[in-house]
Amino acid sequence: MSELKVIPLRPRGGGTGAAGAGLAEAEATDEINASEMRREHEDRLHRQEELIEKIEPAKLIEMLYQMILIRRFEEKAAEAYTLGKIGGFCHLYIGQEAVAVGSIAALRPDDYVMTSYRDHGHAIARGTSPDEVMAELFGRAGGCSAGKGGSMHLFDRDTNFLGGHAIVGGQIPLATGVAFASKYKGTGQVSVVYFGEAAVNQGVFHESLNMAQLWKLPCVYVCENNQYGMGTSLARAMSQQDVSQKACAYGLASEFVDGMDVLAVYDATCRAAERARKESLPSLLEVRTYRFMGHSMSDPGNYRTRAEIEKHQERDPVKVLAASLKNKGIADDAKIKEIEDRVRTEVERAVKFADESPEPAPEELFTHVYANPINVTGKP
Amino acid sequence: MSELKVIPLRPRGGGTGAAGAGLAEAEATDEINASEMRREHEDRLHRQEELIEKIEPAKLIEMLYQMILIRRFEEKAAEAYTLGKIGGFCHLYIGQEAVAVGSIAALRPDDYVMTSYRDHGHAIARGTSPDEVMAELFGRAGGCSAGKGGSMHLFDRDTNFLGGHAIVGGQIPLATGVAFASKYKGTGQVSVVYFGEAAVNQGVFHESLNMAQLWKLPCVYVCENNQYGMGTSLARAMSQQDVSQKACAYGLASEFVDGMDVLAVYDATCRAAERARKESLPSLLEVRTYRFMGHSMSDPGNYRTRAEIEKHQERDPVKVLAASLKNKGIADDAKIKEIEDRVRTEVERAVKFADESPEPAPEELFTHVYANPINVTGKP
Amino acid sequence: MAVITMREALNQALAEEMQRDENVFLMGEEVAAYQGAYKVSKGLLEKFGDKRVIDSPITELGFAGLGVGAAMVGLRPVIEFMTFNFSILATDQIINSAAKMLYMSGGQFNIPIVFRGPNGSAYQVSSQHSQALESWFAHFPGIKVVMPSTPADAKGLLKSSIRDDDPVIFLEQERMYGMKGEVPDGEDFTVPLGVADVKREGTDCTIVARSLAVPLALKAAEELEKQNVSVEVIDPRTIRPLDIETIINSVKKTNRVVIAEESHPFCGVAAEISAQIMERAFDHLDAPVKRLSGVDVPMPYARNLERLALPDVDKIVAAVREVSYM
Amino acid sequence: MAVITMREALNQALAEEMQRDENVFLMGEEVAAYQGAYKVSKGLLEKFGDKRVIDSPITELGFAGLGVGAAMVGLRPVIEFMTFNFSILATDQIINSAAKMLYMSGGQFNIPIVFRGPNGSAYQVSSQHSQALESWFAHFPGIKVVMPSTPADAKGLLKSSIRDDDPVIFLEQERMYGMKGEVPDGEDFTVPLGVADVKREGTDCTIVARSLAVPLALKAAEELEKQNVSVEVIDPRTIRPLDIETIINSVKKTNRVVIAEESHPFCGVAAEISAQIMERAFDHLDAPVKRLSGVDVPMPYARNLERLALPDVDKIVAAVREVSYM
Ligand SMILES: Cc1ncc(C[n+]2csc(CCOP(=O)(O)OP(=O)(O)O)c2C)c(N)n1
Ligand SMILES: Cc1ncc(C[n+]2csc(CCOP(=O)(O)OP(=O)(O)O)c2C)c(N)n1
Ligand SMILES: [Mg+2]
Ligand SMILES: [Mg+2]
Repeated sequence: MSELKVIPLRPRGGGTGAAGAGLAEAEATDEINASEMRREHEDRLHRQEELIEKIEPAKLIEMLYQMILIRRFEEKAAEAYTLGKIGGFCHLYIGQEAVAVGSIAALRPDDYVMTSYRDHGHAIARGTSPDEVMAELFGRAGGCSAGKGGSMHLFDRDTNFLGGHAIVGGQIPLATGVAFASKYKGTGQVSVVYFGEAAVNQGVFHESLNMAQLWKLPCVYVCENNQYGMGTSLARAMSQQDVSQKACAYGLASEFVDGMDVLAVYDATCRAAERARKESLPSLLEVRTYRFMGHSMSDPGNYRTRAEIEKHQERDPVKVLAASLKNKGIADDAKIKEIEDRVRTEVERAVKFADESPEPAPEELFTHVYANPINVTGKP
Repeated sequence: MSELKVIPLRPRGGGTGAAGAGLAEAEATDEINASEMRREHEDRLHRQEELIEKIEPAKLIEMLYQMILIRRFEEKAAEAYTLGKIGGFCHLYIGQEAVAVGSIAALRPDDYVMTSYRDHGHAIARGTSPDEVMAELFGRAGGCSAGKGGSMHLFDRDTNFLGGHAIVGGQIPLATGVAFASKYKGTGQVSVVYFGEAAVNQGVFHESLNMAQLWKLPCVYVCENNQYGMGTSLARAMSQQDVSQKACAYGLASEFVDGMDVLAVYDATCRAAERARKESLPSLLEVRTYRFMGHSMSDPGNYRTRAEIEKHQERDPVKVLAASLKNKGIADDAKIKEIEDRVRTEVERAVKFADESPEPAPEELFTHVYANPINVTGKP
Repeated sequence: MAVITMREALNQALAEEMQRDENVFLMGEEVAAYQGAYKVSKGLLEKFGDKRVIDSPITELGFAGLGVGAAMVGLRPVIEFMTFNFSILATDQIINSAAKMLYMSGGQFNIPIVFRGPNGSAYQVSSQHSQALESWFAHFPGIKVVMPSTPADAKGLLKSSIRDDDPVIFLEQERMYGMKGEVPDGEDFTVPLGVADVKREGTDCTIVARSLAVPLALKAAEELEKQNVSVEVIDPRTIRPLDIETIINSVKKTNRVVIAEESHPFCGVAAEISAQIMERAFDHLDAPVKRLSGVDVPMPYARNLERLALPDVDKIVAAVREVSYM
Repeated sequence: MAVITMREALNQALAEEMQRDENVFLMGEEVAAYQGAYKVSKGLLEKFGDKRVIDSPITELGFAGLGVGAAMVGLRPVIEFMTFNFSILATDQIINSAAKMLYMSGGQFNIPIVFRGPNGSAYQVSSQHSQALESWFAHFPGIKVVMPSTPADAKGLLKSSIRDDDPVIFLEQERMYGMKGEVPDGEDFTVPLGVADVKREGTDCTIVARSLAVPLALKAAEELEKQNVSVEVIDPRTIRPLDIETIINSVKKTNRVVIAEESHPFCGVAAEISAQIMERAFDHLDAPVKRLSGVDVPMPYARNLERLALPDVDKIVAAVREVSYM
């Protein structure tokens, strides 16, 4: 069955929120309550263990490996950034790994994936080699975008990874168009697009969801609700803070998902992808997550307390899955160490690859402006 | 009490609509059902008669007069258009008069009104002289925008009528800003903005409603749902067609209003304006109406049947109010004839005024580009 | 050769290219059931069905982005803006997605898309509906900008634009939809992008004109012939990339140039052409290049003011006389 | 006179004008609690409270329109775009509402608003984040466009912009926020809009430069002095309206011009200035005006390519030598 259900992480409605009193018909929401959230997260641990039983052990190990790979890769990128090897903006994904890994694990290789500037994790989860991702961050010819895109614009045609987009919300209509094309061609390919909760405030979110439902497009909209857009908390930017409920304005199916539980993400994405593939219908997944680092490498992060971050780190998605797998006897300490060792080698190799990859040749400045360059002498 | 209530004109939910089956949590809506609508409209007639008792007779007569004035003015404008006296686009308001008249009757003189290109009715209801409106349509110096704006850009600073905007949806954030200014200055002025149901699909609608609720701005958003955006019916452009329900995405109060009943519009706007003024809170009113003419003077209107139009004309808002006033003994045939006579004189005077008003002087081409023109010789 | 209107020529181009390649689809406001606000898409819904001719909600940014996304994975969208004034809402997806995708992906994702619709003034539609935006789009590398001035060019250039693998901004003119002209028969007829056309040969002065200004320039040339001034009229047809060579060759012959355009002057296409002529043919100029642009004010509604705001034959004649020191 | 950074100068201008006129407020993403993405609004929330310093959702079109609406009824909004790249989403409200409101209302509603933020490239932020958009906005009548190149100009021009009764696009440059310079004391210090500044006097060649290109031009002038070329550097400071008179006077003296700019060349501000120089000082030119613009490609990420894409001192020196036939 591909029917989606909303499993609220916390009780819906009834709170006070921005909507004010005396407003019977509008949805009212409550603030994110820390202790409540934690208790519920604990309940969720049991749910994760239940899900484990439904999934192949090899797949579970693969997800753990991918999350660790992304984590260590990002830690290394942070180091390289401070050494000046990476320039521009660098938005780390640490803390959110379960979202990319869990959702992409639910896809077919020919499905399409698109995301924002916070894209390292998605590229790696989708199968782009860490070597090429690191080389791109270093601005080298061997990078997955030939050194022209950088951290915010990773692309990989081989894995149907459609980028890395730096205008907040910009990828949402693009992915809607990719879904349109899948339906047009009848290929059964699903388009999955990731965006932050702050991107929901952009008008194009609204425009895209309307078109997707109106035309029944196979698109899965994954809102990675990490609760901050730069330094602005959800509550300071959104009048009604229940992102999954916004689907009601479009008659679109939606689900609220625990983004610290990679298997919950996997499970929900399976449902949404099946719904897209079989019924050609879009869905909105609000995946509640948290970024452990600053918005980008240049963000001192004064808008959050240490305590708040630590509270969320208790449910670090890597730790949560590792613990569940141990509890269930699927991975022991030795296995986890083996993964860590493999990852260390791979990340070191990526840095080496990036370091050794040459800068793009100067002529590359002028290539890839047009696919059909027209030879007029009138180039300005 | 300023609490808003939704009084559905037709039952909500339960239908099939675009959302499809098996979608428990999303709002599903039904198509506009003609016979059902008509029956409900008849029920509404009784409601209008109830409302009559609460409103001063002079005010009721004034509303009837205004609706007739707008109707006859527009008929004359149509005639002038076919004679080539009016150029460009000319979007008539015939059929929708109850919306502007009823809602503006609920406002204070210092409140602000803003609308789209379909603006003749709002300008007149707000008190701009028909002479100046007609002169503007004729592109004359005596027009309310000095002949520079034309049909789509009527403005009148004296009546706080803030235009006439021709980009679909463009006036929505502007009016939100006007409400922001009222709140900032603490003046208690309400900002009322009108837009069509097709404008709801523009991203800026979503952006504006979020800001209005987030910052508690005294803005009344009046969606004039005439069921078509040019040749496209609501159902062909909007996945979830219940406009008032879209407020749920923002936690905003909303109400569905019968736009053929000028008193229902008045009543709902009183509530929304009071809520804005007293509580500094925004509202969304979905006012169901119908335009009897084409989208603009150049629209042959092949997308609707004669029968459909006639069905709606049975509830012509002018006829409906005239009948109620007669039933209630507030206006007799003589009184109505007196109004018609007065209106005829006024409309003829407006045409004469416009005809006699000179074209703008050629120098006017260069005025009003800047409020503080800077004298550089470098003008291109 | 059949004599047809610009509107019919554009319609034929769309129909033929949709027939030729099933990845081509048309989307925009009122393009399907209503047959197009200006009837350019007349009959296409009937011919190709609602899978390929799609009425969109009024959601310019959204459907422009949808088109770019579809183009990333192999479709060839033709996106109609009811008028280009509304494209202003969609510029983010045009400039940030369509124009940059190939470059920022290091050559992996090209965007074969056409954005088309009427640009510039119509008849008394006032300031928000009368904008000529070619310089806006042409400012950005990664995009091609095309502006036909005859039915034949309209057909041939639109076909080439649809077949092109890059994003093309194809700017029509509402006042010209009813203009008639001969159009070569056959589906093989195309006009290449990036090639200017000498619309009239002459020896004394060059007028560079595009879109609406071309018929005005041709009328002015006739008028000037009576005054013994032989005018060459060049229509670049493609604004980006600009075939400056053809213009320069003409300047080398005539030594005098007027550039006529409907758009605002400041940072407009005439400014660019003027600067390039100076850079490449300075020593051939007998007079400074003169620009004749739309007046530098928002477009007024009143008929008399609107007329004053736009270029016309008399103004072009006067400009040519001015650069000829007559 | 205190020596302060461009960032501090802008901050002072905001603080002083907010103090002076309580109708002035600041809105934008991260301007309040975060103190500005680039810290231009540091301390303002504390000083003026959250009524007047407002963090907005990521909703560029919406809050730009909100600002214009507030300006219609008497407030004087300062709207910050975190960078001007994001203003592309808001262009409809800038071009269609702010720029045209006074005109289309027949003089009834002027729009005293400032849109400000960093424009142009930063450090390796790639193509979607490196755009210089001055020609876009300057194309439209009804708008004023300002680009300071020193802390003093930044302060004085921002104060004038806030006091101005028309919409002003105020373009800063991220790479210049840390640049230091002397700024006159006192709240009365302003710099008028529409007046170009001769940043350095010289006799052999004029460099017209704005924003980021000004310090490069000044360095190039120093370099060229060693080569016995006396360079005059003119900074228009206001792009629209453009003080072409000051530029023409310089050209009449030097007879040679280079225009340096960070933006793309095609239909850029240099094209406009070049065309105007031709129109007004053709007979004074000893060489064609040369433009030195950012390269006509989307901005690449890689450090080496980014460097090649931007103007630099060496390129400006070479350009001056070229127009001097050296
Ligand atoms: C249109 C636009 N406005 C502003 C920015 C600057 N910016 C980059 S990321 C960001 C915050 C986005 O937050 P969210 O959508 O929640 O995603 P997250 O960064 O949390 O993953 C902002 C304001 C931008 N890149 N694009
Ligand atoms: C942004 C934009 N897109 C398209 C148009 C062309 N257009 C003008 S009115 C209209 C239909 C609007 O319908 P609706 O909002 O329902 O208002 P109504 O005309 O019914 O009053 C369209 C498509 C426009 N003016 N602006
Ligand atoms: Mg976020
Ligand atoms: Mg409508």
